[in-house]
Amino acid sequence: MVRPDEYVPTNYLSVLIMVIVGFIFGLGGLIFGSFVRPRFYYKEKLVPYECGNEPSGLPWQKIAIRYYPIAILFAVFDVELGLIYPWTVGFSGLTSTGFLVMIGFLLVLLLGLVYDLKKGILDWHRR
Amino acid sequence: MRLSPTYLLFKDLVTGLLITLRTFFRKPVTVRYPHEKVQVFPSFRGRHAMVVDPETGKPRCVACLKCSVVCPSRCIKIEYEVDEKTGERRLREYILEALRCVYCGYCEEVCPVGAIVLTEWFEYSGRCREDLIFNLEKLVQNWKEHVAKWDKEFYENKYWVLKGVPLKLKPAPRRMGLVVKIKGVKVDG
Amino acid sequence: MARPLFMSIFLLLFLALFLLLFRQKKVVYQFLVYLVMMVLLGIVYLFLGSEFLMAFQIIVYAGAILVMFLFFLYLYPEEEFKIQDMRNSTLIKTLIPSLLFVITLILILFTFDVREYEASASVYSVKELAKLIYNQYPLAIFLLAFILTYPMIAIYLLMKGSESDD
Amino acid sequence: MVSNNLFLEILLILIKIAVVLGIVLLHAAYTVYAERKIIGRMQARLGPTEVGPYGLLQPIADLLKLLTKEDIIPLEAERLIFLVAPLIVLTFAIVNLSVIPFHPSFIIADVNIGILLILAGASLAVYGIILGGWSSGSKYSLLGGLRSAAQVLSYEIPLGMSLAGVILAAESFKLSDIVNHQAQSFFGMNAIPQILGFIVFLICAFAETNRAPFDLPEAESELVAGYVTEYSGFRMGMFFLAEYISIYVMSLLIVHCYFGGWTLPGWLLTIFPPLKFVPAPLILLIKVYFFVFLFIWVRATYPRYRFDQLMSMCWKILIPVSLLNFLIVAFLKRGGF
Repeated sequence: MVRPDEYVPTNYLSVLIMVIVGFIFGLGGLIFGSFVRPRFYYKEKLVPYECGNEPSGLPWQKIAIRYYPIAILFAVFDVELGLIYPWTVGFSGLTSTGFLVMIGFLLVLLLGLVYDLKKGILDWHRR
Repeated sequence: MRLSPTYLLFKDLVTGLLITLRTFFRKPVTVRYPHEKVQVFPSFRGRHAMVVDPETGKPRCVACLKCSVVCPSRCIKIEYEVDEKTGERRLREYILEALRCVYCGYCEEVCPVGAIVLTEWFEYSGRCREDLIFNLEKLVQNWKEHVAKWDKEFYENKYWVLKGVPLKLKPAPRRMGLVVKIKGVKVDG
Repeated sequence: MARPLFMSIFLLLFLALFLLLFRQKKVVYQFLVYLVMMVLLGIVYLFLGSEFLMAFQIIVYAGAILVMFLFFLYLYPEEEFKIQDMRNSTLIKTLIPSLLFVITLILILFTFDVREYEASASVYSVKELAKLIYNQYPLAIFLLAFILTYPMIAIYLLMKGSESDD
Repeated sequence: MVSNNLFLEILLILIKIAVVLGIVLLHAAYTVYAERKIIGRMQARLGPTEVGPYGLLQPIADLLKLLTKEDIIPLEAERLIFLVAPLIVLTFAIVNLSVIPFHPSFIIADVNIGILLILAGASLAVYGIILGGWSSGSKYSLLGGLRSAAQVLSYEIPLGMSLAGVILAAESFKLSDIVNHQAQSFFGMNAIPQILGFIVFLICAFAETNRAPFDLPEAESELVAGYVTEYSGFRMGMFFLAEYISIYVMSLLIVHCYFGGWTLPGWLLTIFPPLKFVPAPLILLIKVYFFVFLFIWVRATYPRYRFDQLMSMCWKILIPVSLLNFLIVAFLKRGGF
């Protein structure tokens, strides 16, 4: 094993190259297109689309708060997923305590989800 | 939540998938228009034409204005002049906006002399609006093109009656009157 | 040989991103810089030898918690998310937190005692990590479960509050 | 760490990437053609016929059209973010390909946390959608981006949850390990013992790629084109290219995680021995083609979901079911099965 102060993750080099290649692929298409595509701009073309009407007001307007709980719930369950994954990989080395604690963890989270569903957080229609 | 077996086994979803799969192996109904042509039904109503009298070579229209009155989209405009002595109307111009026409066929039905007709010709288009506003000249031209397509002396269609055609060549009357019997009296409905 | 080079690059990048972060006028751009920093932090974890921590960092911090921030952009119209212009404030004020962060990072990266490596070798494999966490600290996991239910209850209170406003 | 060696290594990686990208992009381009053709036939139409024989040159014509179209940036848009958003989506769609094995010995990046990298890429690609919708300066884009973000985020959880069952069975994040584990297991594929997880994963795959019946972000009838409303030319093309690449990524994931990748189950080989001589890439290709066909088939069949139905299906049905699947797998494995 390599000493940690000399460790360089070389097998991730290909992922990095893939990111760069993907970025260059998109950018290259845009740059290549910029040589051939036409440019006839006028005001009507640059106005945001609103089914033919003149746009009314700013597009950035207050939206329903119902979307925000989804973001919070997603964060909660993502942390949960992050904790499940090492558990699944190290499954065969777990003692019964290690096994049961995750079952308990999942049940507590399920309890939280059931609470939210009972309270109608995710119901789109107001009760 | 329903817990019936049909719901749990996604029966309705699978049925839908099978229907589309069955259609996948069917012959497509598409007609690739410029390459193949559609069979036009005999009652099809297409481009307008003004019937020309074969003997005199003049349009048959007598400027009675029935068509322009009956037209639901009001696309017919007729200009005429009245002969002072005889009181006879003479057609000066007949303008028909095909862009506004709804192809209802009232004009040809109401015409007492069978002058304005809707032909079976559907392949017509124009580069600008003026191309599809027919005046008398264009309407007569349409009729001539239409007649040229047929090798018969006269074109006849069982859905409209051309004046001057021998009676025996005409098809049977279009609408049979509904016979209603009321206490032995025959009434045509 | 290659590693101090990479680490120096990361440090410089963090410093530059911190300066960039405080000199943005709009919240969106601040947010974008912050996103880049989060991903970069994941790559630093990778260089420290923990692949799983990188994935966790990107999935949870860059992927989930920052999305929560981003939803705020949707919740507020433009007039409200334009923040105070910080470019006129003194540079030193903005430098203090960034320098604090970078110094902490230097302490972590360059004062690593190689003799401790044998003791901490287990953390480098996810399997060993799982054994360590779940067998020896079950109470902490259970506590975390209860902590994670707090936001779920908080959502209800939030929704209730917003509905009574209308 | 010899520099000469590193250079050769980079060259090798670049060749591998070129091969994979070439194959996948060609497939993605012709999936557009196949989709139009198949959906056409399923609606008793013909689909594209005019460009080239049987319309086979249609994707090339589409690409040329997209490249030569005018690139319009709305006046009210946040310029920089508007420009970057499609690049983010396309880049992370392409990066996902790097950890998927195409052959027992052909993989671009053989890393220990393969599946996690795909999930990380998916969670970063969401930013392209959200920021693209937000920065366009159009109300349709804003709503489309918001809906899309909520949808993709929600369905990432049951997706990850059902994947946890697969990872638990193989105890590894590597896709090649998962495939090998399935080949040695009793059923030969994960889809039979983890049928619940498979169904959940399939539904989530449709939702993650924004395909019908979950194409809410692009709902033409209510939101014009969702977050791509203001995009034009090659930028719009990038969003669609990313969508078609992610169809392939999802199909490959389904095949690797639930249908044994390039292997055939042992019981099938005992019933019908000549199948042993089928080459591994062909097996993979046929399985992947089936799932790509399924993506198109479903699009031709089902109507679109309503947004509240979509959300409640995710949180009320899919997440509990995927949890149940995970617990079943965990208890079975603990019990020694």
